[in-house]
Amino acid sequence: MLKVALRRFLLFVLTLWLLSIIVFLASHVLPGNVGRAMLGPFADPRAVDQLNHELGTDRPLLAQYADWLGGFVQGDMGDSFAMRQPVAPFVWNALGNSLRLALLALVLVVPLGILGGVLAALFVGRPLDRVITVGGLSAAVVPEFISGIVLILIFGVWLKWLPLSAAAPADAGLLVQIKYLLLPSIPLVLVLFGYIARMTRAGMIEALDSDYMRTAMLKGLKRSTAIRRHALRNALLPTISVVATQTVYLLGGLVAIEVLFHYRGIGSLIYTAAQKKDFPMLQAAVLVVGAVFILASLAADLIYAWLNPRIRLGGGE
Amino acid sequence: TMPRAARAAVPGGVLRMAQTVPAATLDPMKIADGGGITTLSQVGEYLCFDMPNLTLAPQLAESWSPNKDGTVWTFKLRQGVKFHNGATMTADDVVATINRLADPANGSNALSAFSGVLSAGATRKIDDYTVEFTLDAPNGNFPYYLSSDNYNAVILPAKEGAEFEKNWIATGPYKYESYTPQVGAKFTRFDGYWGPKAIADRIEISYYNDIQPQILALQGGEVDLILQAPVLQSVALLNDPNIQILTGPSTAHEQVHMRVDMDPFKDARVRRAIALCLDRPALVNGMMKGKAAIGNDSPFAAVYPSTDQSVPQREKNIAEAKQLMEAAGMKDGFEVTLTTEDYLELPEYAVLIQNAVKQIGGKITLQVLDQGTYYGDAVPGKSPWLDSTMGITDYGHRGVPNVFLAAPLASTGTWNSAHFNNPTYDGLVASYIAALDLEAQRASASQIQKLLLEETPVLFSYFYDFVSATKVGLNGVIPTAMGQIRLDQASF
Amino acid sequence: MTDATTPALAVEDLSVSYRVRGGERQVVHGVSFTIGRGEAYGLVGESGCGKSTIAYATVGYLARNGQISGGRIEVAGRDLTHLSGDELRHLRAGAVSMVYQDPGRALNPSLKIGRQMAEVYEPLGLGRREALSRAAEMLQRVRIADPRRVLDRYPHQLSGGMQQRVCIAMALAINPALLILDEPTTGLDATVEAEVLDLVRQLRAEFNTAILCISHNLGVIATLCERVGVLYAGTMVEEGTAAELFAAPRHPYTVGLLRCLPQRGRRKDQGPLDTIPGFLPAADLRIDGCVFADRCALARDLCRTTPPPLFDLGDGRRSRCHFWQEAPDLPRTEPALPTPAPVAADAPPLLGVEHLSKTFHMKGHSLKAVHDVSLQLKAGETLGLVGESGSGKTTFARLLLGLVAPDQEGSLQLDGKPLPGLLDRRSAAEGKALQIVFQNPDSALNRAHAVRRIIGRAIGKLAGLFGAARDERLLELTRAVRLPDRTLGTKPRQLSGGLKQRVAIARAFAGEPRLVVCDEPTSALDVSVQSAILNLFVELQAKRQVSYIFISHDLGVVRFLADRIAVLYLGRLMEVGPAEQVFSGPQHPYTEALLSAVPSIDGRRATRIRLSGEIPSASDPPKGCVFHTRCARKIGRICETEEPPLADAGPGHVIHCHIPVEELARLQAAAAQESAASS
Amino acid sequence: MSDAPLPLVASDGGAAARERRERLRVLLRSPTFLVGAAIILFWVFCALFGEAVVPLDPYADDMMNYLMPPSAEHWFGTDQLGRDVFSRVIVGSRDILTVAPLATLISTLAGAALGLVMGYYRGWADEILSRVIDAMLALPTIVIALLALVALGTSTITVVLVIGFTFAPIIAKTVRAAVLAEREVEYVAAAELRRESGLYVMFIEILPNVAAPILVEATIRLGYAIFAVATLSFIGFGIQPPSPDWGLSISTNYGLLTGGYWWTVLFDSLAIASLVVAVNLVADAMQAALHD
Ligand SMILES: Nc1ncnc2c1ncn2[C@@H]1O[C@H](COP(=O)(O)OP(=O)(O)OP(=O)(O)O)[C@@H](O)[C@H]1O
Ligand SMILES: Nc1ncnc2c1ncn2[C@@H]1O[C@H](COP(=O)(O)OP(=O)(O)OP(=O)(O)O)[C@@H](O)[C@H]1O
Ligand SMILES: [Mg+2]
Ligand SMILES: [Mg+2]
Repeated sequence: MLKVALRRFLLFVLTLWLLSIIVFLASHVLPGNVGRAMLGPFADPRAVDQLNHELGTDRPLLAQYADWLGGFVQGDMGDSFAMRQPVAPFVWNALGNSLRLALLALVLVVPLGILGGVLAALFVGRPLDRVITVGGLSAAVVPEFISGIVLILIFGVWLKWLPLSAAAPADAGLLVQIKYLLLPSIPLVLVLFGYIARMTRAGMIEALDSDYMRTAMLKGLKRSTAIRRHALRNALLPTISVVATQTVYLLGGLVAIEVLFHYRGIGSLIYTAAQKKDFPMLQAAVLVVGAVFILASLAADLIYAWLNPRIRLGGGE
Repeated sequence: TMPRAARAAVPGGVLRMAQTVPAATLDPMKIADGGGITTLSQVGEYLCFDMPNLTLAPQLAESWSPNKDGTVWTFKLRQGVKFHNGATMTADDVVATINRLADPANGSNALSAFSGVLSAGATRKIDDYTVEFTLDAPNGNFPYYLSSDNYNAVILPAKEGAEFEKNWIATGPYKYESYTPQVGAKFTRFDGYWGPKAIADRIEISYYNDIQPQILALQGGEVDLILQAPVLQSVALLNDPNIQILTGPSTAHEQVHMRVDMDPFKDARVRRAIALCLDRPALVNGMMKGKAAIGNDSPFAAVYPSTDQSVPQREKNIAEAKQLMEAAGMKDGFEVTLTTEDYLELPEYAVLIQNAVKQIGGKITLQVLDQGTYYGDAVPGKSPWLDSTMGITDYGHRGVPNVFLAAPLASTGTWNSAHFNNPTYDGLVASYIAALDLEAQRASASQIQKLLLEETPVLFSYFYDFVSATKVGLNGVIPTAMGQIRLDQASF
Repeated sequence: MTDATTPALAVEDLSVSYRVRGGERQVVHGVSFTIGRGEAYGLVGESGCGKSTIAYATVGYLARNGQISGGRIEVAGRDLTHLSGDELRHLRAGAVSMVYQDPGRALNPSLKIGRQMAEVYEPLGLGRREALSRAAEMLQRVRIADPRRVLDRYPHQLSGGMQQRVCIAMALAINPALLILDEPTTGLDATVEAEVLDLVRQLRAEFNTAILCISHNLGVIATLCERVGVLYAGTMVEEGTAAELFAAPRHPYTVGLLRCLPQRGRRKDQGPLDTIPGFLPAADLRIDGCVFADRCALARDLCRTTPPPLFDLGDGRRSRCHFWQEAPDLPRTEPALPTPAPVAADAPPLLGVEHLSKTFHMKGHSLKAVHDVSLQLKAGETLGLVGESGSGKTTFARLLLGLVAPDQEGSLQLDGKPLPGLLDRRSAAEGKALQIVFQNPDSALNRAHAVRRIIGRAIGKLAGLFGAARDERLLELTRAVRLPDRTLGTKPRQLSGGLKQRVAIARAFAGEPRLVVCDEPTSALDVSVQSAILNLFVELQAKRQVSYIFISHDLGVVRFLADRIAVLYLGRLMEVGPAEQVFSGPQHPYTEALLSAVPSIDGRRATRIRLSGEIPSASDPPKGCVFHTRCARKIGRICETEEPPLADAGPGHVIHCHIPVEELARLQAAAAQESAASS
Repeated sequence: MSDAPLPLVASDGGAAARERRERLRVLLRSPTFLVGAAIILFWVFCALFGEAVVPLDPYADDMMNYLMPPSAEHWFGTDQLGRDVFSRVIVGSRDILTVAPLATLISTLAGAALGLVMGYYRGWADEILSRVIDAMLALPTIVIALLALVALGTSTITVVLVIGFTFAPIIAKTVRAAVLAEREVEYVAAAELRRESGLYVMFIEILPNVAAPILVEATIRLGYAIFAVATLSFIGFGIQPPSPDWGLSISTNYGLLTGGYWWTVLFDSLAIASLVVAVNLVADAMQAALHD
C-alpha cells in the first residue's frame, strides 16, 4: 500500500513536470510581441521595447523555461505581465474561490446523483429510470452557460430571489455566501448529476446482477439489507473516481459560468489571463489546475484502494 | 433627469462604481485603458481638465498662454494645492512629472502624444508657480496635451511620483484607501483638498471582466454607476426606469480605411461611391440608438469648435455612387475583404457596411479578428490593422483633432492604414496644428474637410457619444469621454 | 417443516420463459421431477438446455426478465410459485440453498468471509459472536484446517477450491432440506474438482441433505448422484438411476452423448468417435414433433409430427422417445476413416526442444512459466500435453511458435537444424511449418472478417498462392475440414462453435504445416461437437502426416489422440512417455494423481490419490522437487532439497522422481489392487 | 464422419445476420435514437439549406426596426440590427455543424491512429505518450483550448484544429485501451504467425473490431465538440463575428436579457441545447444497442 502510494506520487511529479512543459510550450509556440500586447497598438515603440526588456521576453526560450520552472519549484510562480506583481496571490485566491464553489456543488450533487443512480438501477427499464437517465444525460450535456442564463433569467431577473453575481460581499457570513453561490452552482449540479447518476446506476446494476448479491439474497436476507450491505458498497466504488475526475472540471472548467456570474474563480482567472495574454498568470493558473486534478485522482486512487481489499491487501496468500 | 439644485446634497455615504478591470498596473505613466484612467481619476488631477463640452477648465493650473508663434507655452499654477501627504504642490512637481513622461528611457505611455511636440527636458520652472514649455514645433492646442486629454499627465509629487503605486499620492478630492488588483479600489474623502470638499465619504470601485456583469450589477443595485456603457451592449439599460443614462458628446469614432494604393480603392471615385452607400442617420439612430453624431468623412466632428459646419454633409446617394463606379470602370462591382477587430459595435458596423455596399455591387468578405491579432505588432507588414485593404479601427476620444489628423492620415503618420499620401493634405494639417486662434484653425479645417471629402481615404460616418449609466437620483457625476470621472460633487 | 415423507423437491410440469426484446422465449418446457429426502439427483445436458434456469426457478431467483409460465415447484412441501416475499425469504433462510459455478464471484469481494458467513445465521436471530463461532464450526466441517484465520480473510485471498468450500459451508450452514449445486466444479482443476466432489459426497452423508446437482459433465453427475435426468432443449428426455441410465441409455440423445465421449481408454486407431450431427434447436423455435428429431438417426415421420410423451419404462426409468426400445441400437453415424499410420520408432525427430525456459518479468518479481523443458517430436506423431491450470502449457505452445521469446539458455531444432526462438527471426519455411489451433474459436477468428478472407489470407501468406490457385486451394481446404461451401461468405459469429473451430483448423492447415499445436481446441465445445472435431484431427493427420502437440486437461481426449504424453507441473516436465505407458504406469506420482482425479461415468474410480494443499505459486516454486508439497508418495527430505533425476521407465519414457521406477511400479500396482478390491 | 449436410449456422437460421438487423431495428425503434436523430437531421438540413428556406434574409439589416419582439412577421423577433432572429437561428447551425464535426473527425482520425499504434506496439513510446496524454487530460478541455487559442490566435481553422487535437488524446486513450484488450485476442497471434505487417494487423485486423467503440466515442466527442465550440464562442474564443452562430449570438446578446429582450438569447440557447442533447441521445442509444 505504501509502495503503491509512493509510486503514484512519483508518477504525480512526472505528470506535473510534463504538464509544465506542455503549458510552457503552448504559451510560447508563436513568438508574439508581449510588450506590444501589453501596451496596445497606440503605444510608442520605445515603450514597447523597454517593457519587453523588463519582462525578459527577449531571452532564449530554454532560459525562460528554466527560470520559470526553477522559480516554480521554489514556490515563486513568477510575476504577472499585466499586474507587474507576483501571480501567486491571484492564483491561490482564485483557487480558494473555485474550491468554495466546487465544494457547494459537490455537496449538493453527490447525494443527489447517488440517489438518482440507485433509484434508476432499482427501477431499471421503468419510467423512473428513463426519466433519470435521459434527463440526467440531457442536463449533463447542455453547456452550463445555457442553463446559467436561463437560471439568471428566472431567479435573478424575474423572480429576484437570488443575486445575479456570485461574489458575496467581503464580510458575508456562511449563509449569505451560500446564497450568492447557489445560482452558479445549480448549472454545475445539473451537469454533474448525470455523470454521477450514470456511474452509480451502472455500478449498481452490475452489483444487483452479481453473483454475490444472489448469494446474499439466497441466504434469506431482506432485499433492502442485501442492497445496503452488498450491492451499494461495491457499486459506489467507481463513483469515487468519477467525483475525483470531475474536480478538474469544477476547478478550471468553469470559465463560462465564472464569466457569466462574475465570479473570481480560477476559470475566470485563466480567461482574463488568456484575454490579456498574461502568460505567467496563465501558466501558473493552468499548472495549478492540473496539479489539483492529479492530486485529486491520486487521492481517489488511494481511497479506492483503501476501500477495495483486493488492492489494499494485494493478491492471494 | 432632476435639476441639480432640486435637492440639497447630503454629505456622507458611499458611491459604488463598476468598471472594467484595469488591464495593467496603475502607474500613471503607463496606464492606457479605461479601468486604469477611471481609478486614477479619483486621486489624480491635471493642469487643466477637458470638460464634456471639449473646452478646457483650469484645474491645477489657473491660466496658460502661448508665445507669438505658439512654440512656448507658459502655465500659471494654482496656489495652495496640497498633496495627500500634506506637501504643497509647486512648479518643481509639475516639471518633474512632465519631464518624466517625456523621457523615452521611462517608456511612458505619453510618449506617442508628446512625440514631435514636447521633448524631455523641455519643461522649465520659472518660479514656484510658473512653468514654461518649449515645444518641438508650433502648436495652438498644446494645453490639451497637458490636460485630462493626455490621461497620463497626472501631476505627482516630484519625489514620490516615481513610486506612485506605493501610496498613490496626488492632489485629488479623494485619497487612496485600498486597492486589490482585479477586485476593486476604495477611496476616502481628502479633507485637505484645495477645492470644494467631496460630498460622499467614500468611493468604491469594483472591477468586472466585462461590461455585461457591470450592467447586471447596476440593475441588481450592487453598484450605483457604470462609467462607460457601450451602447450596443447596454440597450438593456436604455429603457430601465430605475436607470438614468448620461450622454456626453465625444469624438470617439470608427475609422473605415481604404488603402489608396491597392485595388479596388486606387480610384478615389470608388472610395467616394462606397461613402455614398451609407445611410448615416440610420446608423446613428438604429445601430447607435441615437447615441452618436453623424460624421462627414473627416476627423472634424461637429463638436470640435474648429470644425467648419458649412461644409455640406455627405448623404446616401446610390444613384451617384453607381455613376461613380461606372466612371471608375467598376460597373460590375468589386470584391474586397473587410478586416476588423472584435470590439464594441465594430462587427455589427462591418455587417452594415457589407450590406450597404451590396447596393453598388460591392462584395465584401468580413474578417473579424480578436484585438490582439488585429493590431499585431503595430508595424507595417506585421499588422492586419496597417496592412489590410479595408479595415475598421476604433479611435478613442481626443479633445483636439490633431492626432486624428496626423497619425492615421498624414503621409508620415504611423497609423496610416489607408496609406494616404497627399502633400497638400500634409501641408494643410501642419498649418492647422500651428494655427493659434480658432479662426485660423477653422480656415484650415474647412480645406481639410473638403479635401478629405474628395479623397475619402477613410470613412468617418459617426462619432459615438460617451454613455454612462447611474441609478436614478444620482446627480453631479462628471464623466469625461477620455475615461475620467469626477465624483466629488456627486450625491443622491 | 412438513414431515419427512414429503419430497425435498417436486417439480411439476415446469415451464419457464424469458422476455427477450419484447417477445417471450420459452426455455424450459414442462419439466417434472422429484427429489426425495436425502436423495442426490443430477440434471445433465449440453449448454443452453435450461439447467441453470430450472435451478434458479427452484430458489425463486430467476433473472429479472424470466418468469415461471406454468407448473409448480414444491420445496419441502411448500409451493414456491405461491409464496409471498417474506415466505420466500424464510424458505431460503431455512430450507433451500445453492452453490454455483465460479465461487470467486459468489462471494462479496469487499467483505470478510466471517462477515459473510455470519449473515447466514442472521435470519435465524443469532448474535454476532455466536454466529461467528457457528461459522468457524461449519468451516471445520468442510475440512478447512484453520477456520478462524479463514474467517478473517477476504475472498480474493483464498484459492478457488477454498472459496468453493466456503460457499458449500455457507449453503449447508442452515442444514437445508435441499442443496442445489449448479456446475459446482466447472472452471476448477480436475484435482480440485475431485476434492470438492469428495467433500460433497461426505457431507451429504453427514447432513442428510437432498441434492440437486447440475452439470454438463456426465462424470460429475455419475460420481455424485443416484438418479439422473437428461435435459435436451428445455425438455426432460430421459430419467433413471445413474447406474442404469449410463449403462443402458434409453433415449437416442443420451445414447449419442455417451458414444461421443472418448471413454475407457479408447484410442484413435480404434476408429472414429461417434457424433451427434446438427445443432440444438433455437429456444424460440416452435417444434411440432420430438425436439430431438432433427438430429436423430432413428427419427421417422411420427417423430416429426407428434411430440413423444414421457414413457414410463418401469423402475423409475422414463424416456421421451417414441422408439425407446430401439435406442440402444442407434446406428453409428461415423463411417470408418483412415487412421494414421503408427510412427516408426527410428523416424527422425521433427522438432527438438532442449532446456527450454521462459521467465516472465513483472513488477517486483519474476515468474518461471516454463522451466528447463526438453523433449522430441517425430513427424506424424501426436504429443499430448497435460497439467493443471497455470502449469505452463499455453506458454510452452507459444514458445514453440515463436510468439514469445524464450530465455537464453534453451534451444529449438526443426528437422535437426536450429530454429530461432522468435518468429521474426525464422525463415518463411520455418514460420509456416508451425501453426496453432487455439482453444476458443470465437477469439481465434477475426470477427470482422468473412470466412473466405480468413482462410484465403492464410493461404496467400503461408502457401504463397494467389488468384485462381488460391481459390482452388481454398475449396480443397474447406472440403478437407468439412466446412460447407456456403459458410465461406459468412462471418464467424454466424457459425456454430464447431464450424468456427473447423475454420480455425483450415487456417492452421493453409500452408501445409509440419506441426500444429492444438491448445485445448475442444474444451469450449459441447461433447457432441467435440467428438467430430477430434475425428477431424485424426483424419487430417492420417492424410497429411502432420504432427500435433495436443494440449488438454481432459485426459480421455488426450488418451484418444496422443501417441506420447508429457506432463507439466509448475512449468517443469514431470514425465514424458508413450501414451499407453503413461496411462498404465509406472507413473509419476503427479500423473497418478491427475488420472485418479478424473470422474468416470461408470461411477467406479480408483482410490483417489488426494493432492493435499494448493498449487504453489509459480513465482515462488518449492525447492527440490516442485511437487513435494502435494505429493502423496513423498519419501523424505530429499524431495525437499534435491531436484529429482531423470529416471528411465522404458523406451522413450522418463519420469522425474526420486522414487525408483521399480518402486513406483510396485506401489501403484498395489494401490490398483486395493481399489479394485474396495469397489 | 457424417457427410450429412451441416446446418449453416449455430442454432437458428441466419441468427447472426438477423441479430445485426435486430440490433439496427432496436436502434431504429429506440425513442431516444429517433428523437435525437430527427433533431440532428433537422439541424443538418438547416445548415445545408437554411439560407434557401428561411423567410427572411438572415443577414439583411433593418436598422430602424431593431429589437422587435416576436410577431407574425418576425417569429422570433429581431436583433440589434433589426435582423430576423428566426432566420438567424436557422442559419446559425451552419458554423457549429461545420466546426464541431470537422474537429471530431480530426480527433477521431488522429486519436484512433495514435491509440492503435500505442496499444499495438506498446513499449516506451506508448509509455511516454501515455504520460503526456495523462498530463493533458489533467486539464479541462476548455482550458487547453484557451491555452492553444491564445497562442495560435482565434479563427475557424484554429478552433477546429485546437478542439480536434484536444480531443484526440481522449480518443487515443479509449482506443488504446480497446486495442490493448484486442491485441491479446488470439486472432492477432494468428496474424502474427502469418507474418502480417504491423500496419496490416493494426488497420485490417484490429481496427474493424474496435470500430464500434470508436464510433460511439466519436459520437460522444461530437457532443462535447459542440459543447466546447459553443462555450468558446460564448467567451469570445470560438466562432468569430459576424457569423449568426448560436454561441456567439448569446455572447453578444445575453446582456440584453435584463432589458427584457429575451428572444435574442432564448432561441439560440434552445438550439444549442437541442443539438447537444440530440447528439448525446444518439450516442447513448448506440451505446445501449452495442451493449445489449
Ligand atoms: N436472462 C435471460 N434472458 C434471456 N434468455 C436467457 C436468460 N438466461 C438464460 N437464457 C437462455 O435460456 C436458455 C437456457 O439457459 P440456462 O442458463 O438455463 O442454460 P444452462 O443449461 O444452464 O447452460 P450452461 O451450461 O451454458 O450454463 C439459453 O438459451 C439461454 O440463452
Ligand atoms: N504474459 C504473461 N505475463 C506474465 N505471466 C504469464 C504470462 N502468460 C502466462 N503467465 C503465467 O505463466 C504461468 C503459466 O501460464 P499458462 O497460460 O502457460 O498456463 P496453462 O497451463 O496454459 O494454464 P491453463 O490451463 O489455465 O490454460 C501462469 O502462472 C501464468 O499466470
Ligand atoms: Mg448454466
Ligand atoms: Mg492455457
